[in-house]
Amino acid sequence: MAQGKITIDQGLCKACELCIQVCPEKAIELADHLNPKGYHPATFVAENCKGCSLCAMICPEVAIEVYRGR
Amino acid sequence: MAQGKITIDQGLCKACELCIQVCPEKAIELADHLNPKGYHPATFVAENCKGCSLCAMICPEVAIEVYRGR
Amino acid sequence: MLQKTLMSGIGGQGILFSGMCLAWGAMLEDFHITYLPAYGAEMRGGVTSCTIAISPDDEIASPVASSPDYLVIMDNQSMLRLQNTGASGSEMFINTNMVTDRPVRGDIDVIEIPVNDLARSSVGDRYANMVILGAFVQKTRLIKPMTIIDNMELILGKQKARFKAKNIEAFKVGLDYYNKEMP
Amino acid sequence: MLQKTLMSGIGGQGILFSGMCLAWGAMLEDFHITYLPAYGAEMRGGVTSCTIAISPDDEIASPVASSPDYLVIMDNQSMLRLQNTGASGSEMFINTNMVTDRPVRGDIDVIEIPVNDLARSSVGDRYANMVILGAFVQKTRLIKPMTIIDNMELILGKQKARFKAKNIEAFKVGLDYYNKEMP
Amino acid sequence: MKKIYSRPKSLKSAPFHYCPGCGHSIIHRLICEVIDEMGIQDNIIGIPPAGCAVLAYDYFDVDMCEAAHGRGCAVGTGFKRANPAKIIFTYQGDGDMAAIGTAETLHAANRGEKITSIFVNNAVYGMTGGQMAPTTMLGQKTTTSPFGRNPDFEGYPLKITELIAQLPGAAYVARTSVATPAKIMATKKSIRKAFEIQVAGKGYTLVEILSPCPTNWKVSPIKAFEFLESTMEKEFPLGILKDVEGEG
Amino acid sequence: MKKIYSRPKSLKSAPFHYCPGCGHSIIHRLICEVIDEMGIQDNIIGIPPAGCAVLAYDYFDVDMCEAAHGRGCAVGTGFKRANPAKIIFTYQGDGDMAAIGTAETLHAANRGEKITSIFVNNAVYGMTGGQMAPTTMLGQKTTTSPFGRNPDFEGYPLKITELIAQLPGAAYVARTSVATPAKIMATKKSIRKAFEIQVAGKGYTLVEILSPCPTNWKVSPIKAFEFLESTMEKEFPLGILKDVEGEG
Amino acid sequence: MADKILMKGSHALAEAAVRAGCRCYFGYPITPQNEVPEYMSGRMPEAGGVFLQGESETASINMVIGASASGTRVMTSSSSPGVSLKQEGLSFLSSLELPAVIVNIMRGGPGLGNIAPSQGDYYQATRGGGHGDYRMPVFAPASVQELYDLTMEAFDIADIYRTPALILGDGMVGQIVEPIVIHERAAIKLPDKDYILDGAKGRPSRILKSLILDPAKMEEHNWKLNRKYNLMKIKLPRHEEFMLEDAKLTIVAYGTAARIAKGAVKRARADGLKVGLLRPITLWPFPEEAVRKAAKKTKLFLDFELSTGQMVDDVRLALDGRSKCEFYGRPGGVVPSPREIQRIVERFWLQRNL
Amino acid sequence: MADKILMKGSHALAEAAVRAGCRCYFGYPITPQNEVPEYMSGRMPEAGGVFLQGESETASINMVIGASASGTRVMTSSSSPGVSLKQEGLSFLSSLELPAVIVNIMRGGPGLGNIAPSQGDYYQATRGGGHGDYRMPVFAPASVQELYDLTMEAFDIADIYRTPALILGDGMVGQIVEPIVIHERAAIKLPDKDYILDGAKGRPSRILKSLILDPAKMEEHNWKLNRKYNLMKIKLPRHEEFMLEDAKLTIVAYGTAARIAKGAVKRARADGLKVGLLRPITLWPFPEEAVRKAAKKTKLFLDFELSTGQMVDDVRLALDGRSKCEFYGRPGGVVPSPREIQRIVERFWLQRNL
Ligand SMILES: Cc1ncc(C[n+]2csc(CCOP(=O)(O)OP(=O)(O)O)c2C)c(N)n1
Ligand SMILES: Cc1ncc(C[n+]2csc(CCOP(=O)(O)OP(=O)(O)O)c2C)c(N)n1
Ligand code: SF4
Ligand code: SF4
Ligand code: SF4
Ligand code: SF4
Ligand code: SF4
Ligand code: SF4
Ligand SMILES: [Mg+2]
Ligand SMILES: [Mg+2]
Repeated sequence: MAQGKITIDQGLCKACELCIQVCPEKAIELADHLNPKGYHPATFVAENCKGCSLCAMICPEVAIEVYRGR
Repeated sequence: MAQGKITIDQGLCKACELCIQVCPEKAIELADHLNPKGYHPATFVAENCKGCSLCAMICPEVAIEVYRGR
Repeated sequence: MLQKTLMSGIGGQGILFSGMCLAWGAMLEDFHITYLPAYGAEMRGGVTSCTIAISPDDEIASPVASSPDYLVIMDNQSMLRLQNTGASGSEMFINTNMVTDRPVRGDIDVIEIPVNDLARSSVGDRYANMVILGAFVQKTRLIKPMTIIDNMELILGKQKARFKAKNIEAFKVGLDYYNKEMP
Repeated sequence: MLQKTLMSGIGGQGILFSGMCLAWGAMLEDFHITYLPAYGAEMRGGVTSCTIAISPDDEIASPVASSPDYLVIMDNQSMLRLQNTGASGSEMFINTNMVTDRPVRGDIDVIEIPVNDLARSSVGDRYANMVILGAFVQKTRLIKPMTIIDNMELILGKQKARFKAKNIEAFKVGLDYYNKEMP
Repeated sequence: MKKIYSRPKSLKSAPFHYCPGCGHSIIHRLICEVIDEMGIQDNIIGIPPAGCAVLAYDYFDVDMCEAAHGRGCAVGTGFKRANPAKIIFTYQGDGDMAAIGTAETLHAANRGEKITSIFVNNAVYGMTGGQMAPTTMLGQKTTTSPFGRNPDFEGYPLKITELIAQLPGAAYVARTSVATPAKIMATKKSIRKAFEIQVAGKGYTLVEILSPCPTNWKVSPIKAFEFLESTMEKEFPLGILKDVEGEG
Repeated sequence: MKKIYSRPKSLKSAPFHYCPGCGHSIIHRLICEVIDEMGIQDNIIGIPPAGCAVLAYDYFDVDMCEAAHGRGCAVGTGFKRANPAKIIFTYQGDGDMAAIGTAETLHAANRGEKITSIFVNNAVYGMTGGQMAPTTMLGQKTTTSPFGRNPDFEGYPLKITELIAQLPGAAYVARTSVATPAKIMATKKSIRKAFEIQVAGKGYTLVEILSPCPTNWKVSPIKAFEFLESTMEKEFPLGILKDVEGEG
Repeated sequence: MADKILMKGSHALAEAAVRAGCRCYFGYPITPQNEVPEYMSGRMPEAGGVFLQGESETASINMVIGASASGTRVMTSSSSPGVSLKQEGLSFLSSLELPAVIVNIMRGGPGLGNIAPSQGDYYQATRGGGHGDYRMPVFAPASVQELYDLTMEAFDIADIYRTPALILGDGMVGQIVEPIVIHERAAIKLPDKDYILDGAKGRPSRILKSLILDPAKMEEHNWKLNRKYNLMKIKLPRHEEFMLEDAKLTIVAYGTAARIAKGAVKRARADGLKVGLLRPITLWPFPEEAVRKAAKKTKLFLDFELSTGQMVDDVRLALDGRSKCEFYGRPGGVVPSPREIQRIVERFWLQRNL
Repeated sequence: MADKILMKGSHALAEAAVRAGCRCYFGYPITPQNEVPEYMSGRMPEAGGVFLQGESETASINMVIGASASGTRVMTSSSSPGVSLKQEGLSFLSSLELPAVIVNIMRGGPGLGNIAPSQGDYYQATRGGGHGDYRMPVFAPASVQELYDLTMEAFDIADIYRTPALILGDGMVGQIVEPIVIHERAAIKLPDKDYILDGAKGRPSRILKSLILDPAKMEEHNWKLNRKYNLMKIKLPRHEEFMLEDAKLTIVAYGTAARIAKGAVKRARADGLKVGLLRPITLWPFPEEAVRKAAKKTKLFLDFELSTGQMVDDVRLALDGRSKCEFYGRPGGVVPSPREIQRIVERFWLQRNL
């Protein structure tokens, strides 16, 4: 079954939490630290990402890249 | 049966002939003489006017008054 | 010497074209000229007029004629409006078929021409404007009649060139009438 | 003598209100004052700041502070942006909870205050702006602390009057902190 | 015999400056008849356009305030908001209302301004000498569409009335014509209805009236009235497009 | 694993200046994806508005020409008429397009200008600080409708897209939303369709996109996206309102 | 001091309008003056007046015409690009002789420019950016209190002379917060409005029009307006003098630029330079007499504007060769410090060895 | 003379534009310049160009921006009220530095005014009726031939300086019919348009914008434009001198007023009065040097305009006190005769016993 992973550009993230909201796998959370912009950036946490790209689709900052495959 | 008559203000008339066009009784014609504006004004000719007011209704110059009765 | 002519009639009488012919003729004879149509509010079917200024030596300062040397009056409204504008001693050409009134003042020359009759009995009513022009040119000699006759095609321009003959004919009718009927 | 204070933070930290309190206080103490918010492009959730000019004798010429005498820095973006604007010898009040960097230059006084901690452990995080103001007033003595405490209701205005108590409390937290912790 | 038709009293005695066979003066007369019948001559304010009817204030014996070209509905809004008790009507041509005035008209309608617009559609810019209007027919030659209006470059006759009819703010929207005495009567009815609905405070009211411009159509008045019925009424169907009071 | 999603190449690397959760940047990205997929980066000209997207030229890596507030469609008309081979799109907010730009927009559509308008409807004037827009919901509080929009005085949310759909000059007219990933995909499809129909020279194309403005709605991004779906989409129904190529 | 309060410039302006009896406001948002419509949207209903956001600046100015013609005190406000869109309307207001107060809180230009304080619209304001021969009173407040006072007065002047009146501020004056005293409008006798349209009840119907086809009549109207403008030129000019008595160098500046200049004057005086400030409060009519009076003592004038130089024309026209007038400008939204202007003053002082 | 033909001013203007390579025209009807769009509607298709009647003047000027930005020679024309509606667009064109030719055939104003010849828009034209610090070259033709020649040249100047250029005529110049010689455009080297937007093929993408949020950068842009304007002030001023050599009284007039003034000068000379005419052909930049040169000999200047007095400011600014300048005006569409101006000249001559 398809495996996925994402990378989040912590510098671009504005912590809108939309990716967290749409991720079916709860694979994203906000970090505790602040980024230079003063936001707690989203970070990729879980292993069960399916690479469905929903997060990337909604990210207003185009901060997310998605990978898929075995 | 209703009798009618009209008066046409010769000074106002611009000879557009619309009254002549709409009169069911052919009771209006253009005069031969010119009015000060340089038009051959419409004039009331026939006796068979029914006072239907169609001429007055369409006259762009509001030059026509209509009378009816026996 | 600078000479100004004011031509006036009601829409459709073609008075603007008469003025144009005069202007072209004068230009072709190397006069300085200006032609100014009265524009705008008059648009609505009413009186239209134009002013032609002709000068042998000098550029023309104002194309407007506060008191023209010549007037051409094609209809009665123009008469009522313009009878007092002409300079004293000016000449007024009148289309007697349409102009019922006459100027009250006695200090101007009035030349009466039954323009529409002359046109109707020859080329046709629509050419009345050329008939009066013919008489006008013959009397005033502001330009040579032949200048207009020879260049009618040029003046009319491509689209209207086909009316050349009739315009010339009407123009000549005016010329001849003046020669015959006028002292 | 004319003294200018620049206060800066990110939207929502309430720094504009801190500045307003200072301005009101100074006015009530009969100083000449101006208050100028940075407006416009900064609107978008980013840094907001305001400049308060206070002068005992003279009307204030320019409400802008090219090199302020005091800075109040509530977050790190403001720090990065403003660290070099202060006049040499100026005093900079820093919210250590949000400001990670420190000014490199050595010619200014830095007063460090854990504003959010102080607020959270008392009235609540949203009142951090009043905490730092308390410390600021206590240190600078630009105005008397009581002026703000006594007139908080007036400053807040009808709609917000109900927040009077908490604002005063937070303000005092700042005062006390400065008295206790600072030399 | 007794007089059954004569000049309405709110129509001044000045002779019209319009061309022979022009529809404007017919429409002026109808408005004045309605004003007389409703007895509102002393409570109405008219806003003439820049257009052939620019001199309308010389004919209407009511308070009149000129508007810049296209801005009638904005000026009308100002009047109505400042003094809601007054009855306000704008008188506008197709260029005035459907070209330069598009935004002012649409937004007044959308706000439901309690004013009435009399929209005289003659498919050309009359006053300025017969240029193309948004309402000019396809193929129609004008001084700025010498080869006939071509939809590929000049677009289509704009039916702004249909658009306005869909706005919730519009309470009464009708299109009529002056092509025949009967249609003239119907036009008068619509004008009255519009004024009544304005008075009732129901919203924006609009009567588009198809009207001839013999001069710029370059035909005789009689031909112009024929063209009105045979051609313009095909492109711009007559009828009551909207009436909050249900009928039509 | 192979990369299946990354930043489109016609989108510059500059970080967006928009507020957290703003829809503008999502829409920017979609347009750039379509530009990349159609391979038209070197043949398209964009016209950003006066509005929050005024700086769009800092993000789109294509030729871009600023327009005065509301005049995008007029500027676009100038570009297209002068150089018909180019693909032209205007990017406009609701204030820009449906208020001050009403006439320019409607007439470009009516002329069938072969340009595409991306109309970002966020129900407020974002850039200037959240004033009422023609598209503001009834009852919605803004900085210039502090008591909530009241139809009696401020009129109704203006559906300019529905109006444009009726103009013969309009070839493709759709309303979409960015409320969910699925709707974002649909939005992208509509943008592509609009560009394709423009290239085919069929007429004016318009995609209205409902978009959140968390800052001026004064809610969190997540709440804003909820409001978008629960409320705005009710007032402004999604769908393809017109497609000369038949579907929808 | 109880009656002193802190208020933002644009709010003071709006409040002054309401207290001056303004009962209609029509406007369209644009930075940096959004606080005016925003304030009005809440305040007007309270005052029983009308707030309406127009669909554009063009629509708004034409709404102003309707409201003014019905006898209501009315105001509109905008900033540079928006004011350009009102030029046709201003020309109409002037020809129709309808009173109204127009506000322009200038921003950097031309084009979209920016939203920083600027004074680039002086020409447009004082020369009539619209078509035809017209002028209107232009007031240039330099503080919040003055913004309040002049706005209030502008309504009276608009009514007295039947003319639009313009408040010309810059982003700074609109945004700055200062102490002000709120007072009610002065009770002065105003001409009654015998021109207004409210339905011809018990009087002949009236016409308001600016179309005058007959050139002779149009010319009469132009000269009538001109006489009115000449009267205003006598009655309205106003200015502030600061340390002018013995000034060898006089700075001429208005609005925010004048505040800065005043600071510069103080600094220069401290260094013993005899420098003074002449601050026009009315830009049209321009205080020509005051300039000529100052020219009696002053060798050199320095016109300082937040632009590339516009008012300098009026200073030179007033001087008509009497003295020289140099120019110093900072356009685009840059607000220089008093220190900077002081340095400029010093430079000229030395160059001309005054 | 074969090559001399009779042509109406507005037609000559339109034909000149086409022969200058103008390939887009956007405009909206308004008297007295309808002949321009009407002529273009037939001529442009022939020339393979675009004629489009905009839905308004506002739309038209913004269409001009788009066409100009794509590198096409473009023109729009209107009359006073319509030009007021173009002011925002002109400010944008100036800031974006886009070339275009704008035509204003002035009519009587303010407001709707009338359609008679007038010169009431001089300020608007020369001071930038729009917002912000900008100027544009303004040409004032006095004859049909000059209207043709200047229009043609305006396109080159617009391209050379990347600026909108304005042809400022009056109803008379637009309506008058005179002999003219139609010639083709001069082949001069023009800077290549490296700013145009035609799709970023084989080059980085380009941006055209007037928004410059950073005041420092905005100021740079303002000074850049200003340097360009100063360059134009050196290169562009143009005027005609008539009998100035020994003139004790110099009439300054432009356009139709200048034609009349020339007639007056001839009449006055015939009576032995040493009178001359200085006719500005460019109104901006104003021929200041020429005025100052004339001031060396002339005791008295008489500025004559078909307005209540606008250009007179520029004459006085140029004179800067060197000589006196009186004013005589006929606004509203009245066209006085050379005889009338002669009488005015005589009056001043006597009063000042020149
Ligand atoms: C701002 C402005 N632009 C243009 C004009 C010129 N103008 C006057 S009326 C008019 C259009 C007339 O057409 P329409 O509105 O259809 O009225 P009609 O004359 O046909 O009744 C135009 C373009 C103007 N007066 N003002
Ligand atoms: C002529 C003019 N008027 C007003 C403005 C100010 N202004 C800039 S953007 C804008 C409206 C923004 O709202 P919208 O178009 O909905 O775009 P958004 O910011 O919401 O995306 C306004 C009023 C301007 N720049 N120019
Ligand atoms: S790709 Fe899908 S599963 Fe993976 S993080 Fe994004 S939303 Fe979650
Ligand atoms: S959607 Fe993008 S911006 Fe928002 S939290 Fe996730 S990564 Fe950050
Ligand atoms: S009233 Fe009727 S019958 Fe009599 S003249 Fe008129 S139209 Fe003819
Ligand atoms: S309708 Fe009127 S104007 Fe026309 S001919 Fe008859 S009377 Fe004369
Ligand atoms: S031009 Fe047409 S609309 Fe105007 S008056 Fe003449 S006929 Fe009527
Ligand atoms: S104000 Fe609204 S529209 Fe503008 S950037 Fe912020 S969220 Fe986006
Ligand atoms: Mg029409
Ligand atoms: Mg919006």
